[in-house]
Amino acid sequence: MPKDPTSGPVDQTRRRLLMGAAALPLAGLLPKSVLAAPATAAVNTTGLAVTDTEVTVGILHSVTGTMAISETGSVQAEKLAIEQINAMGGVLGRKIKFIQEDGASDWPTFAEKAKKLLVNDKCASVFGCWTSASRKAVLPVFEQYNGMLYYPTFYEGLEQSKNVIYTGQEATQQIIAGLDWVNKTKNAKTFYLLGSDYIWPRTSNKIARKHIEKYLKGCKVVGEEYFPLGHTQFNSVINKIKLTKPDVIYAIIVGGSNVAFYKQLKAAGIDLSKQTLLTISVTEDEIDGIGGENIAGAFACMKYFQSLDNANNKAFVAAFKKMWGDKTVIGDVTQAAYLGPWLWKATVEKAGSFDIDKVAAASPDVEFKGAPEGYVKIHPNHHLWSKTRVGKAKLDGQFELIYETADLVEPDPFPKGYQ
Amino acid sequence: MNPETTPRTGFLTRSQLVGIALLALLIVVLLPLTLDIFRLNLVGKYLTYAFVAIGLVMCWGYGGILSLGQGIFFGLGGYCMAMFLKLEASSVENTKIQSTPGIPDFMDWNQLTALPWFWKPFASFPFTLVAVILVPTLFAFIIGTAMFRRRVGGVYFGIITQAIAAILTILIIGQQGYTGGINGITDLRTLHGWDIRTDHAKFILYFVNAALLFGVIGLCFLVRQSKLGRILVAMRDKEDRVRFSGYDVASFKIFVFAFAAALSAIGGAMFTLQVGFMSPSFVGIVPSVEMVIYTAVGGRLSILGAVYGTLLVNFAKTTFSESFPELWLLGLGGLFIAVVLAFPAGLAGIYDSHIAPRLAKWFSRKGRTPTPAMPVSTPAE
Amino acid sequence: MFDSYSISELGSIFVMQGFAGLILFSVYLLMALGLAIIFGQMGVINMAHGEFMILGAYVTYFTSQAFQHFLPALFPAYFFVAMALAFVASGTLGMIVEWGLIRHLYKRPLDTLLATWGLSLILQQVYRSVFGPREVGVELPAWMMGSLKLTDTIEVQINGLFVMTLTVIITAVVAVMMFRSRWGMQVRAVVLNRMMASAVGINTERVDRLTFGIGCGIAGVAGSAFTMIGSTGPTAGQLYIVDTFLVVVFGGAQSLIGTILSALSISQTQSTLEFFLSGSIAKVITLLGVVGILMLRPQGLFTLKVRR
Amino acid sequence: MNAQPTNTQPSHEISPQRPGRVSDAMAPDFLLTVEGLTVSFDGFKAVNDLSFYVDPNEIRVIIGPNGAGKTTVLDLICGRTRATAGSIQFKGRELTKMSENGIVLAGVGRKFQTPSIYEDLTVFENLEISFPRGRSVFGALTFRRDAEVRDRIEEVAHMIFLADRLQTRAEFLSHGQKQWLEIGMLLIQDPELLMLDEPVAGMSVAERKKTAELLNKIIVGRSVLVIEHDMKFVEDIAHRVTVLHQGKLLSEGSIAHVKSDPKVIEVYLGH
Repeated sequence: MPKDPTSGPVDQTRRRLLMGAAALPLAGLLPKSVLAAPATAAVNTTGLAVTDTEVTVGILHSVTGTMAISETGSVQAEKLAIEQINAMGGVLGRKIKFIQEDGASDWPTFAEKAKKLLVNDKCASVFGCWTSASRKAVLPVFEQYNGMLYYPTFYEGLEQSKNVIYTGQEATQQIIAGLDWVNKTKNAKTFYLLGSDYIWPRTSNKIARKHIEKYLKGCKVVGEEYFPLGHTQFNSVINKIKLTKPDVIYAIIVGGSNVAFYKQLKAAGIDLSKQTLLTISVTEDEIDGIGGENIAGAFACMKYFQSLDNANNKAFVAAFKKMWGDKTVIGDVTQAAYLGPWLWKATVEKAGSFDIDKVAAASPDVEFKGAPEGYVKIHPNHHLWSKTRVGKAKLDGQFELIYETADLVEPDPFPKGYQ
Repeated sequence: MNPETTPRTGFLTRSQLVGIALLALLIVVLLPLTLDIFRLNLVGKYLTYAFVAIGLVMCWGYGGILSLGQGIFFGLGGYCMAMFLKLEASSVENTKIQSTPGIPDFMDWNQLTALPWFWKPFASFPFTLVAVILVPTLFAFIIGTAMFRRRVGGVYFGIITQAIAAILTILIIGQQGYTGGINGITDLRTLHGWDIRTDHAKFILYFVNAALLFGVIGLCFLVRQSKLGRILVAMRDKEDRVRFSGYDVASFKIFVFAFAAALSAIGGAMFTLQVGFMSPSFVGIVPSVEMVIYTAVGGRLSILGAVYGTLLVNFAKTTFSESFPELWLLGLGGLFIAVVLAFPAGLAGIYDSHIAPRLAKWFSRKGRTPTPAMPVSTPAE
Repeated sequence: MFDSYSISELGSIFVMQGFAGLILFSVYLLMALGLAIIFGQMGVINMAHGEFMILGAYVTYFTSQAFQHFLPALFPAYFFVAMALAFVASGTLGMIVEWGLIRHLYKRPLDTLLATWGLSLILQQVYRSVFGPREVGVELPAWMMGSLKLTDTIEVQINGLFVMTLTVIITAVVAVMMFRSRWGMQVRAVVLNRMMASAVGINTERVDRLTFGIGCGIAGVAGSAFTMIGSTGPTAGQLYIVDTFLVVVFGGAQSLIGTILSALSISQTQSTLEFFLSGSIAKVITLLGVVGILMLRPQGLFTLKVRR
Repeated sequence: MNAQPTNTQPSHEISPQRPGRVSDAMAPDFLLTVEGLTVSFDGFKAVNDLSFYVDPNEIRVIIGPNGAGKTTVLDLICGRTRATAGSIQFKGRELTKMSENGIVLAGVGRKFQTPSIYEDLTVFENLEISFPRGRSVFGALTFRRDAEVRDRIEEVAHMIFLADRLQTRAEFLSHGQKQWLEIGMLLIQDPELLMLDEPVAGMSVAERKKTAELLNKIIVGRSVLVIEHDMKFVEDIAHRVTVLHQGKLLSEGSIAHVKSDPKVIEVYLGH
């Protein structure tokens, strides 16, 4: 949406400031709390931590343990969004105050902290979780204590809750368009599916396999394999790949295994400029560890790349680097995490209330034009409409946008025909 | 000062009774009165680890067998309970959006169309209760038989139990159609129609848990005070001497290992009930070793100390990670080192050497230690 | 799976598969050598071994960064400097740890396990705070990348060859040190009879410290070599520790030859199984096999029968 | 033999018959028959084709230079080490195939070279563990310390000069007292064959005297196999002596016979 002058957060800020200036003469006449904010009793009927000047939200990610590597970016993005929203005057005239809890890469800890944020701290919303396991652990807590979770990671789908807004892609949004693209433009017929051994890669590969076998003409899967999390020896499977010579290597390998996989792939002489490799698990964050030279030429299917060329994104990247340092990189999930506070703000303002039930009910069709990925809208199933994009990894660790779907892709967490 | 120096005639000495009463006062009266239900539920969760820690006191402190895989049994017990609860939560009505209604959601996602055979008996609650204890105990019995009959001990045993924990984790994660994979078995709701998620239920479960805990403590005192308890200590000291006194050493080791496994399993099942899910992250190496530290902090020879140790470490973990999340690992690591270097007898040792003598002066004759005052010598091997 | 391939294609795949097994062998052996000294000779159960490796990996990373910034001309050779630095860094840390921690625990081997586990947690958090939680990748000099084409269909990875060469050299050095040097003699003397060794004038404390330091230093070099194939993150070390212990124990803790043979058999088994089965299942079967054999031969696969 | 009147009957079960010198060594019923016994550790034969026979109620002393395989022979009999070849028969039962605890239950008791007692337990508890009842897991759980147990323990404690130390933790005993305690633990087991590995090593002269006295009391009604270096002590107690050298039988017979055997003299002086 480069043409929309109101799209970027920076633009929005400017507009708000202008509006604020216009409202200034009035300000002197009214008590401070009533300035821009409706009465607390009106916007908070369920005893959330909302005062006349402040609203408390939670941030719940792992800052220790194995997942800290991945979740750091999300924490940073959420803090940035909150700071920007506060700079613009907050939500319904109230500054956002956040309480950060550490899930410690441990799922019961997530559940425990989620409960603390909801029960003790009465958070009006929580931004957090990264792995499916942590989300599954907190989901009953959010449903029981009626909280609101904004979950940033692309994930396997098969879930939908009144109490969760999924700001990342569910599996079909990430997989189908990418496979169609590689089938069409690379004339790919044979696919080798790889994954780390847990639910997201397995479910995603299941959908990929169904799509390849059912909907792509003459295509087949020539291999499918899983490795324990943290596995670092891929030479055997690389030999198998050499043996089967697939048109496409479809890789959903996560975490530290990624580094080993791409380094060994390169060392084994598989040249990614000749061998098509499509991944849905490598973002700019992961490339930081893998090293651009090891993965250059691979294709990733995401909804966001740091290199996206639009005004929203430029402002976002600049603000992010200003806050967290020049060397930080922004991946797909980081961007999705950034959407969370903004979508929540828009929803609260649409509902005119912080009440969870009202926010949940108002969520469908809430839009965020300032999204770095462009424009997003919440679907009635609480997932986001967003585009699918394919990027090609470059030596400098960034992706070059190769393809994007013309329209927003509808989220379909329970895809018929893929079960 | 030393209970071991007088031949025991009764079941418990007075000081032990006092110790148990004090702990009961803390767990059954003090904590429920002062904590809100959220915190109380947390304490309940910690106390499920105490089962494991007590098992380790028996197995490691007395038996000299350091198992680094107690998570296996905690997990197995928890999974057995979770399977029952999951089946109840997956009624046809609750799961009607699935392609195959009536089976757990994760099975449906993994294209299973029927309940696997080994899930079927878990529809029965009595069966589940038996399985909670029996499955882990049997597993421990098999491992124990294979290892102790072959005289695998000490460090080797620890490393092999770790490897088994690793194997089991990979299997559970990999066989997600049958186990729920890395997410575990989640979204457990009711027990025989009784909603276990409500505050009221958590309150009741807390007391059930506490009652079981004291039952287990009593049982452990009984075992420790029996001749079997002394044979364990003897075995730890001089295994060969016990063997050449006509005892089948392996069977005693198998017994105490399986006993500790059974205790861990009870903890696991109570964990599932109180927390509402079970996942492979409790089966692995890291939680298993962490549970050893609970025991070490409490004092590896003190049954009651294990409970205090568990509570202390977990309270510290929660508080630390709420206020200084980044420092928590440093604190935990430091605790490991401090306990080993400075306080090998743990809290119980501190109590024995610093508090008990003063109490003894105070109460003149009554001040016997509630915890066994056997000096901590290193486990054999 | 093999239909539609010519004999020569299959032949070359098997050659490459054998090569993959050899790389895995090098990795296992590198990991295990340091531990074989520390655990096998000293009886210390060093659960922080992985963290010493990761220290070596970080040192390598920073050396590569430094060369890129200050000595770009010498970049192709940085790896050798990095390995030396990794050895020194991990070795020094090892000696400090021996002095501050391990030496108090020689009579309590199981307690070294707990203490070093605590140490590993501390080191992980220190790495996270100092180096950041994200994984870092080391850029390899150009000559280490790519593969050698032996025939039309057989290619071998250069960095794989490099790791294998490195492994052979380090193993040879360790063997010479253990069996030919004065230090090695002293170590063996101390292992056999600490009191006697000290009575004949061996400074056992110094020998202990040096031995532990050298073991950790070798771990550092292993970590350095690992940057070529794996990742470097604060918690990466923990992934290796069980495998490493299994290799050492499986071989029979006291024997260098045993460690080598055990690394060889485990790696070849795993790599062969990986070729025919999925990676997860291959790992499970390999581990089960090792555990099973250890139950049958608790003293390790390759130790001699000794009088107890 | 320096037989003293056995005023303290060790056990109600033991036959009152006094041990006499068993001159007819070829009596048909040996208590222990060792034949062709061989064990090799990676080619090194620690015991090589060894045969000897022990009669009921005999005190046999095994002597030999260091490394002769003496302790290994005891290890083989009690099952601690497995034989490579040969047979060991005890009362007609083949021991080489039995488990260690099975061998104990069959009636073989073994004292180790260094005192092997449970330092964390009291003297009373040390003795109690050796009491031949409740040896299974279940038995140990349900074992009750009744009058029979207490009486027997006190009786043995008296015999081993530790009657007033029953409640002392074993680690606080002197070296000699620990040796006695271990002998006491064997006594309470009431074995038919008692094997002692250097029972007086490291003892003071006074303790040594007391030990000889103790041994002479306890040999009543059982066979004893002793390893000892102290020739004075050997002369005091031995019925017959077996000399081992490099795992093989060098000489056997009465103490006088052995002392005059040129092979024995050569081995001892040649060292």
